Amino acid sequence: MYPARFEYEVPATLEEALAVLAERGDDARVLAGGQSLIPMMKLRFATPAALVDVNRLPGLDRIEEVDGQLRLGALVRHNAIADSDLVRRRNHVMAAAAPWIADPLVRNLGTIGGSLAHADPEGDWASVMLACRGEVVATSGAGERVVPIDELITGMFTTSLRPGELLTQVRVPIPSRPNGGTYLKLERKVGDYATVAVATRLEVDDGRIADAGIALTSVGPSNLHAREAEQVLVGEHPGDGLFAEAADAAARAASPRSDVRGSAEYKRHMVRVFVRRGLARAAELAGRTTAA
Amino acid sequence: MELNHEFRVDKPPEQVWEMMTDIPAIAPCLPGAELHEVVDGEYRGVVKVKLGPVTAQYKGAATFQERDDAARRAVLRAEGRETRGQGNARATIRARLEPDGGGTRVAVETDLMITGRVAQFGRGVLADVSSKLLDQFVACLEAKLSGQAAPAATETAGGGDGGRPDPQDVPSDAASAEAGPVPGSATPGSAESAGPAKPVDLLGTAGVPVGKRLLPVVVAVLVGLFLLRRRRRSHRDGRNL
Amino acid sequence: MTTTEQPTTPATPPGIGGIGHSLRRREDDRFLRGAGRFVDDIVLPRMLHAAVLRSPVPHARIASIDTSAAAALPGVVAVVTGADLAAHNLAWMPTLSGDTQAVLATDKVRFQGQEVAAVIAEDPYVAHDALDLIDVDYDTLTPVVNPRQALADDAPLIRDDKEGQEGNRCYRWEAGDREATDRAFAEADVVVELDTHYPRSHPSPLETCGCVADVNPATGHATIYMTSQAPHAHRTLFALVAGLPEEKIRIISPDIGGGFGNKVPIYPGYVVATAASLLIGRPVKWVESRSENLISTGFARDYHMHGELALKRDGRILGLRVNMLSDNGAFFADAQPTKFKAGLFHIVTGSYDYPAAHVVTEGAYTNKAPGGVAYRCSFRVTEASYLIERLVQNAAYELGVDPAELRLRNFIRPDQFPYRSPTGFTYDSGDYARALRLAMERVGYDDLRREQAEAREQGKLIGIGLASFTEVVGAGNHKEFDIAGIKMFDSAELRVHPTGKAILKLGVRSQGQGHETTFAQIVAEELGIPATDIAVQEGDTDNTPYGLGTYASRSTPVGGAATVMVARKLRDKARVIAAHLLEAAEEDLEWEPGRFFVKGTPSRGVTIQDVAFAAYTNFPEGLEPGLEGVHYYDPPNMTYPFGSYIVVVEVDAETGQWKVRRMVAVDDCGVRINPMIVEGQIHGGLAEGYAMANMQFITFDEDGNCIGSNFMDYLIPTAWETPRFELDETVTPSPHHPIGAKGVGESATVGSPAAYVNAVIDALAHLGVRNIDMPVLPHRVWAAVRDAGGSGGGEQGGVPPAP
Amino acid sequence: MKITVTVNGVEGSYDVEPWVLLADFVRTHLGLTGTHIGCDTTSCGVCTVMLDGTPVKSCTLFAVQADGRAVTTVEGLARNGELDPVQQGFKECHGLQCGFCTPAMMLVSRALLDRNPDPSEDEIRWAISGNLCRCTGYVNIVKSVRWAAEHAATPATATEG
Repeated sequence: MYPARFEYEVPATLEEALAVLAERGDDARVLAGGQSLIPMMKLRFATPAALVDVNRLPGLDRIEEVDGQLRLGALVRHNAIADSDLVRRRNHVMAAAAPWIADPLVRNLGTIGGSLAHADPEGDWASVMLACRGEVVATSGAGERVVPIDELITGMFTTSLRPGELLTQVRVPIPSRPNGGTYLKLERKVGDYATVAVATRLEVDDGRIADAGIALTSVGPSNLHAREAEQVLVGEHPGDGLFAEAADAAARAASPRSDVRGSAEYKRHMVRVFVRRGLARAAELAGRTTAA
Repeated sequence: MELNHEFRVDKPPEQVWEMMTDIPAIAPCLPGAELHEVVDGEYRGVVKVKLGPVTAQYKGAATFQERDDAARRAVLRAEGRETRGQGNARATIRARLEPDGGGTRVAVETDLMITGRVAQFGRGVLADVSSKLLDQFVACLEAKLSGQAAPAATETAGGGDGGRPDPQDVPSDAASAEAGPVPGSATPGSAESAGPAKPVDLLGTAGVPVGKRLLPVVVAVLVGLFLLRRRRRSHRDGRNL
Repeated sequence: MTTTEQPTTPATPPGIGGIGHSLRRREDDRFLRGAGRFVDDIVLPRMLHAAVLRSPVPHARIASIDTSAAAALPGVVAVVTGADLAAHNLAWMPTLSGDTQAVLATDKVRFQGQEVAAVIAEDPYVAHDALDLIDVDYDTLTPVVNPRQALADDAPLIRDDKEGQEGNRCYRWEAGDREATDRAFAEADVVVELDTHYPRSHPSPLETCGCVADVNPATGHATIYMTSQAPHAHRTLFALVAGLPEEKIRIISPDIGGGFGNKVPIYPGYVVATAASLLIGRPVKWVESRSENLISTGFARDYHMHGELALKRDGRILGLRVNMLSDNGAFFADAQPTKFKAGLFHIVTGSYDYPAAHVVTEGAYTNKAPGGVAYRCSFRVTEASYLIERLVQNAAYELGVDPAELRLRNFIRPDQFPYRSPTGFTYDSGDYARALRLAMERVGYDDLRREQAEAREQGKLIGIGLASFTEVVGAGNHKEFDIAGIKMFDSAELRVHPTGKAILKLGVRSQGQGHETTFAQIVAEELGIPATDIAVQEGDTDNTPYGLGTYASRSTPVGGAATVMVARKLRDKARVIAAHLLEAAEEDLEWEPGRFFVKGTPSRGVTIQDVAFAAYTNFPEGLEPGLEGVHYYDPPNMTYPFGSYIVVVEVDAETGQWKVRRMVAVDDCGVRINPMIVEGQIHGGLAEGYAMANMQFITFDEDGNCIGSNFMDYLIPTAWETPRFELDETVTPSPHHPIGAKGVGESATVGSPAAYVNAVIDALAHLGVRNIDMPVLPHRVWAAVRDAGGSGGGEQGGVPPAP
Repeated sequence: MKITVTVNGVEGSYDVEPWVLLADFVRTHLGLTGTHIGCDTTSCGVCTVMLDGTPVKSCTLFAVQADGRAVTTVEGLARNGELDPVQQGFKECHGLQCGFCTPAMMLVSRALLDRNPDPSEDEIRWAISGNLCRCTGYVNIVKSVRWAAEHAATPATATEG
């Protein structure tokens, strides 16, 4: 309950923030929603020398549709996503996942950018983004660079963000073809980490699967992108048999551990179940979009 | 927790044995560690670790419980504790060399016992750190013994994936692999041999300041310190990234 | 024995608000405005803050402790170790079970989280900074993490501090008749067995434990504000532990943010803070964190149970045999009567009439936190109730009889009360069949069974779980019950002021049960003074009569009876005064709520308020003035609340998830004083029962790490998961309680876990599943279905939590 | 560090160390002890306050982050001595027992009703699912919120909105 001492910086502009980050280097942690970092500090697992509070930076809390992409500022709170009509219309997976992030109060403060940058393997957003081919914008004094999620998450709690870089925006392509998707999460109670969660997404073109996204939460050292399972689907007609095949491929991609939330065997099984169910749901939604 | 590793090196056992017991030579395989002193056969040192926002420092000591140069077997016992009293770790490491054709088969069995606050968290995420870290260490060891370029000898900003012998699922963009919008941990290009070791990102660069002498067995301690849950798992399963 | 057909109709008008009125709670006003006063809200001038250093290892010899760096930190006033306490003979303290427990470890640490040192500092941040600077060198020893391991021949000795202690057995105890039970089993057609683990659980009230100790250096008076469910008993124990004269100790238990048994024991933090205040001469506050609460304070359960039920083919139960092994942790600190080593576990014979039972219980020391509190139950009754209700349900499957029908065939009949159980209890009253039938009617039992059969045809799994529990509460009677030697009576002191208002002072202590309302209602019932005119005071040892405290559902059965008795004493005296005022003979007076009047002339009367005024202004010659009294109530017997719960679940066999569709609870706690509050108690108990059945448990890995040390891992259901409850009631008064009340705080926690688990088992019974250990986690359900016919056991502590 | 915070409608300037959590600041610096602390992992929610009208866990926010913002604690729920309908509902429906989680529960309920004046049982349960209660089994908390919805005063906020 009593964090160790630290210095506090609260830049008012992005330029200021980047300057502070460049100057502070390794000593500083970025404070966004703080819903993972502050508990770690209270338990004294984390004792950063300085916090750079980015919550006052203007313009990072918007959700917009630009150039065929959903663009979310890094400071968009989870509940803003859960409540967003735009997100609901444009991205089934995000809309399904948002209400299951942590709990309602944590969602009022926690941010999508902070969550992705924290790279907790049991975090939900990274799987959603992997399935949706999301990207992030990393901004530094040198300018911006766009990093695909596959390249952002490099491991447990680790990302490819460089010194002095701040994750400023999340971009998700908006499919033009009929599409559907969902996020299925096994948690024992609101606020629990996922025992297993699966993001699934399908785009359908002329009765065939044109694109697919599948990613897994809590079954590996980081969120896992089940590429082989996606390959099983592309070009095929949606159907139970096909989905089961993809589910098997996804289960092979998982490397779960036995722990207090379940045996490795069970978790692998749950990947299979959720991929199958998730794809069925995605296909159903895609069918609806076609109809509409 | 038991972690078992086995690999083959194209060198005769006597040569491998000599290298393996030359601690300074294999020292750079362990990130974030520094050896402080050797007293009566006890190796004492410190390991600083950093995993995203989590940082910790461990004091460790290790001794050869058994060392049979003729049979080429050794048992090391290492014990370490977090300097702020948050946890303890203990490891027994059995290393064994067997001739294998013209080369040598190296077997390393590690038995870890981890206790403390971090180990009380039921989220098993950090277990993977343990096996991955040991994988890295063993991969590095293997590379050294095979006479390949020593991996990760320096910490390099912005790149540093070159020369890694067997990264497995270690990120290709290895340097500065820091969580959060916070910039990476790596201090650019520091290869100095003086001063305290920088905490090193476990899964980021495995960079170690050259010349830091360190304690191979402490890796096991380090591994253990991040083990949240005891579990049995072959380190070979599930490499699908 | 009488059984009333309808819930109690109030005898007093709403303006008086006696028994049976759902009076709104009087204590609410302060909590609603954020003006409750909990221990951590108390700030005293010059107050210091204590923080406790805890062992990260479960079993180790302490080689050295270096406190110099911590002591040198600015703002640190003192760093205390076991050696410092030993110098004052305070390093060890007695437990409620007559064992000893280390206050701060001197020789060894025996569980992860054990108190090793403490920092006293000007502010809590500095205190925690200083903890990081204490350097302890541990020589680690092999940890013992489950009781079977503890009792193995080669197990390391945990309690080498105890003279004469060989091995890790901490007690062995038997109840019932072994030979009669063997005979019953010899005659049986069917024997049903069940091996199950009731996992370690923790009451974890939302307020953790803490205290502010204020020892006045000038007078030597110690005022200790602490989270105590039993302030008087704690005062006595403090006197014994600290060697302070008891008249110089005042324990104040302010508002308590939930207790559930967690705040019955004395914890090292209290002793450290008090010792520090004594030595430093300034007030010292210690408030533990949630992790500290979960890893070191009184846990509950952790019973490994083996039960066997002998039956005839026709479903008649012949006997019960139970072997139980309890995991007591490093110190035997169970909060229970010294006479009963396994608490009241021998209520395990349940609601059924059969001649023979035999119970053997054993306890073992392990390298786990000590405790063994009665978590929202009466001394181990929860485990007992769970076992028998699971066994009976399984017996129904073996016999092919409906589980409700099997219960109805074996219930103790109303005409058999008082009923002597084969393990020696005398049940006071009950009508078990009536409660079960009411529950069945409410839930639509027969329709559900039909629906279940149809659903199965379609591959859907519905389960209907029953539990018809009998509890034993209201300890005690002085012959059998004590805590640390102090007999388990309780007390009430009532003072009626001249203006007719009153103050009631109690030996018990509410932690949310609404004593300020219900106890005022008891007085209102007996004296006719409006409940709103009666203040209730508790939790201050200088200002309330001696009592044993609130736990084990004993406040109403014991403290409530004391209140009735003292109120009746005053009414007797009031009658004398009324006769004087009315110039009538006492025997010519009649009583109606709040008023005496002359028989046959109702207009000629005086109110209780008139009498109260007269008691100070116009009392008869020779009569002692005033209208106040005190009563110490020694109950003649325990009370036996009961009920029948039915849970309907839907199980997803593919994922192992289960969801409660219905939860019908029929409770009979005798006469209900405040029905609204009683229902609130039942809601809470049902939710905690669900928590234990579904998610809430503490386990340990083989290295002795406590898994479940925080609310991310020790899961407590939110409003979202918690089932919706449908309540109903029957009323079977206790014949020996002055108002027929039995106590209710814990019934639902005792009775409901078996109902939830039975429901899941019922959904899978046709597949051959007979057991899934609590908590019934999805992966366990999935594994049980996969291995149908197997036991589907859960973790046993110290073995891998999952295969 | 100097901060300016409006607490329960009253603006004040305070000097506070950056590592002081908002929960601790409210309790210790301001003496508003109706805000409680129940865990160290952002799980229990008994520390809930409203920050610019949004309920947040004040144990997971540093006091300095509240600079320039408005904090409402349970002490600010009643207006001019009149209990908020939520407070009345909790009393009427026995929505509290030990009272430890109650301030937080009432604040999230208030925030819910501000957004959704007529919530269903599911909506109420969902809204309070970041807050734990050990006593009530939530049954009467849900009833209390419904009571408040049905007995909404005609508060200033309604006319403003």
